[in-house]
Amino acid sequence: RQESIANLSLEEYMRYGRQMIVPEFGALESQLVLKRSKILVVGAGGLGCPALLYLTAAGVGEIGIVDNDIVDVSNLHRQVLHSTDTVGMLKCHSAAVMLARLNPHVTVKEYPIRLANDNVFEIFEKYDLILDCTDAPAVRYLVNDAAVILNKTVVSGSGLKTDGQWTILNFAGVGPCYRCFHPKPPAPDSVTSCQDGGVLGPAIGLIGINMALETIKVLTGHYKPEQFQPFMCAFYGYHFQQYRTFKMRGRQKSCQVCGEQPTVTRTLIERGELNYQVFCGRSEPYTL
Amino acid sequence: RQESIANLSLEEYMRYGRQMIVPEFGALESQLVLKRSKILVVGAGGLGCPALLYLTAAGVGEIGIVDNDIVDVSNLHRQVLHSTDTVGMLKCHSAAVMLARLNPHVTVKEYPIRLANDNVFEIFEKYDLILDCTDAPAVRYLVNDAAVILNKTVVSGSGLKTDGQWTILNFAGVGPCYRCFHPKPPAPDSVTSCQDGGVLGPAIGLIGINMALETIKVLTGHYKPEQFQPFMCAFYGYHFQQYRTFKMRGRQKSCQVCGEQPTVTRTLIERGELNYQVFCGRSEPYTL
Amino acid sequence: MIKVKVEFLGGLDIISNHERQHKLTLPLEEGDATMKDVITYICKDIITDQKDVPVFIEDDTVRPGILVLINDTDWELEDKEEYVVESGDLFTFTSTLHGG
Amino acid sequence: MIKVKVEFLGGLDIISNHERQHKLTLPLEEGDATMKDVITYICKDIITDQKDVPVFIEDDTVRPGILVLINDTDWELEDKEEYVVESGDLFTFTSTLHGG
Ligand SMILES: [Zn+2]
Ligand SMILES: [Zn+2]
Repeated sequence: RQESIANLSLEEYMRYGRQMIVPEFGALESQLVLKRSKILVVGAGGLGCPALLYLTAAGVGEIGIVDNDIVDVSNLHRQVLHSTDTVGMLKCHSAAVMLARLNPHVTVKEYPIRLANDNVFEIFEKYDLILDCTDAPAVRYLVNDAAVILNKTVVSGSGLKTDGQWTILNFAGVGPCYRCFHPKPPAPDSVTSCQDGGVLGPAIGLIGINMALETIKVLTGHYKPEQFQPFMCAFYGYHFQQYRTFKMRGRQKSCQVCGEQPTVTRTLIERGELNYQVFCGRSEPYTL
Repeated sequence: RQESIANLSLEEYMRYGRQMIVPEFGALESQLVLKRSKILVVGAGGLGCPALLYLTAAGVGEIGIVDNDIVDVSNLHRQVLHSTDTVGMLKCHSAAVMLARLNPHVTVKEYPIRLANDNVFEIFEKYDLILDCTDAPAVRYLVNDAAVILNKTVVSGSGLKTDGQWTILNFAGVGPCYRCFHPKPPAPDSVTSCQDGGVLGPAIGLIGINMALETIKVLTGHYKPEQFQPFMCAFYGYHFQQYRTFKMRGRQKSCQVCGEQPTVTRTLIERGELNYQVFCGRSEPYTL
Repeated sequence: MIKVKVEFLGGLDIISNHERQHKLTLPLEEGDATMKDVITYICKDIITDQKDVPVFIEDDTVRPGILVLINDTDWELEDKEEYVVESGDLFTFTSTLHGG
Repeated sequence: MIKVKVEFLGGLDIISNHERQHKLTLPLEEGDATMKDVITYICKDIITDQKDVPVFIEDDTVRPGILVLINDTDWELEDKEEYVVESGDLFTFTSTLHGG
């Protein structure tokens, strides 16, 4: 009987009722779309924690978490899914335990591995949408290239200190990708991680929550391929006009991965012929 | 020895290191200011949960939580401090347990009561700053009036469906207050709660996190009384220009509580001669 | 003829068929039109159903609970109804929200 | 003389004494000045220490990793260096961030 209410149990109906009555969301149909969706969150840090919290709360059916890092006490001011008693635990496991308490209807898969050329395709293939919550250009290019090649939309965010940015990449296979915006990688001396440069918890948290909202909007069909306007939102936490929305270029014909004559291919990546560390000019390997 | 590192333990030093190196934050001095601060969060719902999470993570010394409501399964899509196994528990207690796990250095005080004319002053007096995370105009006017009379800054947020707003009220006893912006209460038929009108989790969560960031900026002295520019930020989650910053009026001489000839006084409130339900034209009592 | 933009945000678009952004042409000369005229023409030309006018207007001005912004600035800082309209102005009306 | 605004955001204000917003006057006539001139005058008049120019410029254009916006629109949509400057334009330069 309970299962017969259009594939939601009575408990799920009660749990999601307050979002299903929001007209822009799209009622029961959108809730069922969320339940059928599988998304992958790459990085369970300052961006991934709030994104995971709100997407689990909203009832996405399956969520994968890729992170091979361990919870450190220096993460806790911003990585609020973890706690003092999970210091030393794998982040993807610490997160999964907390998320199961919040919403047992969501299946959480843990990938305690470093995303790399030889595993990215087999993991991404299982998911409908990727959230890029990583911390370095090399892995951001890897996430982008694999997502474009597999035709997955990427919701991408980043932050540092008091500022942040977010956007939707390769939307429905028609929107611009990370390489359309950034054909050349930044000089290594201009790249700073949150661990090195510092970050305020709510500033990076804001970006992660915005990514959760954009993910819900993508999954439930708010954005249409024929009407999609490429954008980048930017947040400057200590500026009077804190938030800005920039109108961005569309997909570039010259793009090396999504353009007319792509040089970046699955074979090239899988054979290791594209070395993302070298491409980004870094000697040390990235960490998430 | 550990305590001698300028009143932070080595563990706290490591925990807060990544925010102390952010130049705008203000280093060790600001961390010590946070540790000495006492703030009160009125309402542990859709706004209060993310605000509490990030302010606890950031190391505010003492946080009081006022909420007499019980966790319901219909809250969990947005009130992410609570969980399936705390359904039926008082929200202030459910929140306090989770926050203690996140950061044991923070003292959390629970007030499982309904804020009212006869208790608001004795509670507010103990705190430096108030976060208004409530859900109805009657209690918003009560919070405002008591804070103005006691000279406390209020960080105020609100939301509904896909939209939200936040601002700083009565900043340092010089900024405009809620009555400066809204001398007349809205007609009851134009007032909708999240429980009745629905709300998306990340949309209301965003407002709560922004409130946490503004609280940190107020406590650490980013805003100066002589330079403060009154503002209201607004968020429209399904609009291309999602975020707007509006430049707002200053303190109004004609304001009934912060103006030159105030008619709203502590005596009037405490004696019950100002009935906020009647003022806001509602027959039923508010809930947080 | 003065061309301006009008926005209804925060749920106020219920009075204009859920359209949030509107172009409005005032049949007046620059210098002659005030905010009061903008409000008059909004009621006449933008509000779809005249039964909805009381959602927007009360006691001959904008209803309490609706914030009025002229080019993103509180109209209280801009002379309110007496503000002299310029071509290209953006008038934003947004409901005050109360939920939490 | 063309008066425009220039912003350095996302940490890029390190090249201008941590000032984020600048007014810039170009000693040129409207129609004659392009984005290329804006960049030249930024290097000359706004960047405090000439040693910081390579943080902003590489291979004769804006360095990879810096997003360029003309009135909040990606300069790629506005002819990039060839964009013809108008009085009142806002030029935003913001670092791409990578942290998470
Ligand atoms: Zn591309
Ligand atoms: Zn006042």
